[in-house]
Amino acid sequence: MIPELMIALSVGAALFGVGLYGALSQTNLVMIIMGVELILAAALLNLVAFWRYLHPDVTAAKMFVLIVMAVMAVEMAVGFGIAIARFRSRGSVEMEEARELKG
Amino acid sequence: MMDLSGARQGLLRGFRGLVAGAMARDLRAFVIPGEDIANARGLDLDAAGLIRAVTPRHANVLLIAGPLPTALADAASVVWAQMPRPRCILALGEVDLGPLPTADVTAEMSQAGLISGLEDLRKLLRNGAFAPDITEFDAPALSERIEYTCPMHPEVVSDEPGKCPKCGMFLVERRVSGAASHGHEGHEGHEGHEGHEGHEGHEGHEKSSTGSTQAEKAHHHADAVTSAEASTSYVCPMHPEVTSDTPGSCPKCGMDLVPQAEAGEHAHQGHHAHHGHGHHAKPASEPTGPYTCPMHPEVTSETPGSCPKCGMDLVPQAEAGGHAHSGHGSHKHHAHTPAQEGQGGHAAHGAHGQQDAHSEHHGHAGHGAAPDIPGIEPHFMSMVELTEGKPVSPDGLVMEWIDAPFGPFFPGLPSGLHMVLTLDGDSVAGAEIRGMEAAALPSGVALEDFAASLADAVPLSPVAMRELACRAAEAATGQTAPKDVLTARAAAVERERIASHLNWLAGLARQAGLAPLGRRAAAMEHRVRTAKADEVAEQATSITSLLHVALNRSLMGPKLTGIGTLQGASEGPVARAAGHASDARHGDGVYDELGFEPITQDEGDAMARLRQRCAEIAQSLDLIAEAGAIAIPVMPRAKGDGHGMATLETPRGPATLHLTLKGGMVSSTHLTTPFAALAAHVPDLIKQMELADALTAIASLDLDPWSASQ
Amino acid sequence: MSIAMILLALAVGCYAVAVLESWAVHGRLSLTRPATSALALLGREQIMPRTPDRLFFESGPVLLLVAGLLSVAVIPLAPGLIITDLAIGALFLNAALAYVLVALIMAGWGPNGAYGMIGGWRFLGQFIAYAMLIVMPITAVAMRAESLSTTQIVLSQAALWNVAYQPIGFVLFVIAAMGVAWLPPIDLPTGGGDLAGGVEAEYTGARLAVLRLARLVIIVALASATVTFYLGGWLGPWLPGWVWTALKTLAVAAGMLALGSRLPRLREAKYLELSWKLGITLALANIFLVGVIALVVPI
Amino acid sequence: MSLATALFLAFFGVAAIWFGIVVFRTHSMVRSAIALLFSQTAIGAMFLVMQAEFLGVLQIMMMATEMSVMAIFMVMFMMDPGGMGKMDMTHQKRLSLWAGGIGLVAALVVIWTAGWQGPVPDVPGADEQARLLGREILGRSMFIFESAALMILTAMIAATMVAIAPQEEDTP
Repeated sequence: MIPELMIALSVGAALFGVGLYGALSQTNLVMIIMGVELILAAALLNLVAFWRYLHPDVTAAKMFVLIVMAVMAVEMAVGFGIAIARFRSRGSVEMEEARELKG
Repeated sequence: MMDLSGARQGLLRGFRGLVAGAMARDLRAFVIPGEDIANARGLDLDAAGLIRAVTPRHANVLLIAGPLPTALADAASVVWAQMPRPRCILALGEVDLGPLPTADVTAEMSQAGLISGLEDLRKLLRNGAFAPDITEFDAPALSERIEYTCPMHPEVVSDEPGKCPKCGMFLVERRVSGAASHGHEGHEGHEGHEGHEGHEGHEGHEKSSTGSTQAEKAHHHADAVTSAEASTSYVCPMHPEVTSDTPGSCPKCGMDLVPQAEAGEHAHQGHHAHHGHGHHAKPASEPTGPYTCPMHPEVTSETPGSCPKCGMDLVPQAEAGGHAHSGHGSHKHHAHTPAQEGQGGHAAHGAHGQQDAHSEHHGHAGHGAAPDIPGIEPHFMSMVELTEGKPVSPDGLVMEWIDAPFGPFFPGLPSGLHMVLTLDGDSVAGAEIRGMEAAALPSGVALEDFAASLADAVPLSPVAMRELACRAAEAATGQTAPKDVLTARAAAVERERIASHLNWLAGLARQAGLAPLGRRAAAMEHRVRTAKADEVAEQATSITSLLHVALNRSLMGPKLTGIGTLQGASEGPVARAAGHASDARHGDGVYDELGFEPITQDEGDAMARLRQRCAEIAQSLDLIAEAGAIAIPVMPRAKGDGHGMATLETPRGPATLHLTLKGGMVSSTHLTTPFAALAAHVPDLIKQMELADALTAIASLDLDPWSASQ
Repeated sequence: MSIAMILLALAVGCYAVAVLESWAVHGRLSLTRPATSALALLGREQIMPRTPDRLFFESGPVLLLVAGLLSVAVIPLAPGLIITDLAIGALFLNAALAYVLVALIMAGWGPNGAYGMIGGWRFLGQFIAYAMLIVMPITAVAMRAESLSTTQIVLSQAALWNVAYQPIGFVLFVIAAMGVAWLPPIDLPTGGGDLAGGVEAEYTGARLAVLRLARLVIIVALASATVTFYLGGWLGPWLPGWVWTALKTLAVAAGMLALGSRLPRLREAKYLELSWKLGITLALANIFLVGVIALVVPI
Repeated sequence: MSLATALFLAFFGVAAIWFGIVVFRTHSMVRSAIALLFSQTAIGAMFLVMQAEFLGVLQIMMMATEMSVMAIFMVMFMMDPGGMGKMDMTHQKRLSLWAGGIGLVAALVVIWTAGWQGPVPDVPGADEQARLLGREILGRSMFIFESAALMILTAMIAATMVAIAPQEEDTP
């Protein structure tokens, strides 16, 4: 039982929950990206917490954090690229209307 | 001790006394009509130690440099309303302040008057910055009243709610400025205290939505609307040939079939591009209730209520199409792609008209940047890094456009120039110049008075105007002056050309953030404006070195080159900078004897204009040296009737004056100046330019709105 | 104790920079001008725009001030005279400066006016261009010092100041620093002739005073960061270390202000183009060069 | 295992969650982006509390820029960035709430039932950490790091390609 670890992981879980809610409930692509960012932040938090309270001697753990940060940046770049392209063709980034994509 | 008109509430005690003392020492002036006019009227603001504020928000002195036309006085009252208290007014010369409160200090229109006026102001501020009983100032141009207008017939306006006499629709309310239509000039795009009505989006939203709901209720006959009740068959949005009597998916592409009427209507509306918002209907066969949201056609309900997405009232389904159109029509501030333009107005002309009236009203009330469109904030962003090197709007990104008023007191524009720029992010999508209503020229006055009033009306080039009046009068009366007088008068015009170009240079430098260069040019302008021929000769070397500095300033080239290239101008320095050697001085006998030859540049951009004006300054120095003496034109004595016409190359280009004499008095006049022709180029010139570049381009033209409507 | 001394030094530095800036802008050297201006601002009415985003309007200037103060926290005035000697001080400085951007966007958005908004978004465009030019020269500096600690960075310059060791990095950093502090000629967010005050346009009274103070703190922070990274910090003969830091900081600030008053405001597109195409290339070349030199000639 | 650490962690944790919730509760889109930024900053502060100085400061720095860019995109692509129209931009709210709630509960159950075993070892000093991380990145994990760099580069190019306007010759 490590209280700090529990706190950090619980915060991570809560952020994950909020992020999931946001990503699912929002109709706007940019807001969905925000939800995904929160989920990734929760992952970051867990990684750092595990590193700190379980294996502080393993530096490789921090590499995961850096990679996740890179993923966040990539996700944003690609997401916004899609947003611009979609906005250009549809004049909106409302995903409610993206249903026709499935055709 | 007289109270300060703009004192702050409270008594002057202890700490406040200290603060008032600091305020008295830290005078920050907002100059009206502008620094160029102040310079031209002989005020050296730097020498008086006055610090200028770029916005009324940062100023505590409203410096009124000379007489103002009525429209500008109204605009000045708006500026006054935007200034934080304690504030005060210093009026120089005989000024009709219009709606402004009485000036705290008035002084004569001269440098000495300015300095003594500032001293008086300091005393006043020290003692009266805080007063126990102050009154509010309300600029009449900002007060508003509610009036009612028909959404279909904008010309129908009523003070009472009711029905339109033409179509029977319910009238929609809107706010208008309380003052007459000229009362809006001010604001300068500072949506200050008063500039935000349109942003009360919530309120505006409710209002507009109820308004359009009313409109819709009376709109059952809406033409382009196909009733949803009629939709018994279903069709694929992609494959119109696929139809079915029951909902389902398309056998070709698997998409959900949509009710026929809806699909048909969509095709009719250009399918994707039609909503200003980009909220096009979802082609899905959800259970459709009788009520739907005008903005979100996918929202349907069995009961009346409000839309869960935007809160607008739901309307009966049959009207949804028409309603969506009125929604579209109301989005004037959205960019319209050509596709949208193509189909935009087919059903909702009325709504368009209404919204146009609305935006017009916003312009008037001064919050042009704030259309009260439901759900739309007039906010925007810079797209420079994404769209650099491309035409901004044609790139297909449909952005929100806003109309932002610039002027008439905008620090980066010629004073008095009032423009409305439609901004697409940081770039200019369109521009409109609102002319300045200058006072009409007097008629029925003696010739000498006429010359003086003409010179007063065009304060940026009074000597040239006087000379023009002189020449026209000479043509009318058939008199001629001796040759040496003519030469001396030409030298006076040349001296003014030097001063005018230096004044322009000072303005350009201020706009570009080159404060020291601007100060130097303004100081030089003051030395030259009233100098005698030998004094001008003494200044020649320092003027030349100033021009050298201005031309060779690092980064000046990159800033100006390629900006505002204009080949279409036909006259004046702008045309000469583009290689047209048109100059009214060419072929003029007086100038020919002085050895005048027109100078031209090739590129026609802002840098070429800078080079051109610098070259003209040098040329004028030579001409003055050649002439040897300077004499202010004196009007000939007039007797009898006659008609005279004269053309003169003013510092901004040729001006032509027609003059009719009756019984020795001026009975009618007509003045043509280069302003109108140049200003007509501006909208095309600055289209798709970055805002800063557009302002540089406008500044490089050296417009003189004061000579606009004589 | 050292915190109080550094804050005092910061206050004096801000005042001196204010005097210098007023000299550069208004052409008059007056030692009392900033004091009277500040006092007058405090006495003036504070106008609230009609429908502001009040939270942002109020907190923007404060956040700006906090960002400035945080970035000062890792600058050593003399050996031991530093608020917090973080092991990753150089990175921390970057992080604090990033909030200048956030604060300016908030301050531009808050009043709900066109000029402020354009100003704020312009600063964002500007920031994306120069952020790399702040980080990459610092990387090269840290490479030489083999540490991210600002104290270590100063000590690494004992033999040769970085301005001589990596002049390309110095030039890039100074330009980028002027961008962060929106000093002319890169004062796009507040450009007087362009935007009539831009981000500052709707602020009056005490709020404007906070905004201006925050800007002064940022200028001092960036000037002292330049001194720390490139001009040997407190290193210098005869005089005590803190005097050297103070003198160098003032000299750098004066240099930046003088440069700004002599150059026309840059066009945004041009600035972005230069930053991306030329600046980043040069910054990469700088890192490469420093790496090679550090391996070949250990100074 | 000090009380102060736990308290600070909890404080910043609550701040992170609260700002995270604000992201989806406020109507103003710029506020959303800034709230997300402060949520991320609070997470960065938690990193600092957990003695991961480099990562914490990196997180705080990166997110400031990222979220500002986010804000600009919000303004670009929202009909109502200022939140004045009180539009509701959500759908399938109930489903989302359930999904979020179930995710939260499941994670909490795992966290609180797994038997994490202490004692917590000490971490190296910040200096040492930075040095170790540098050696890790440029040593054993170099390949991974380079892949991440390539990934970002690819994403940048791809995103730009997707985003730029189709040229005349591209469209038939």
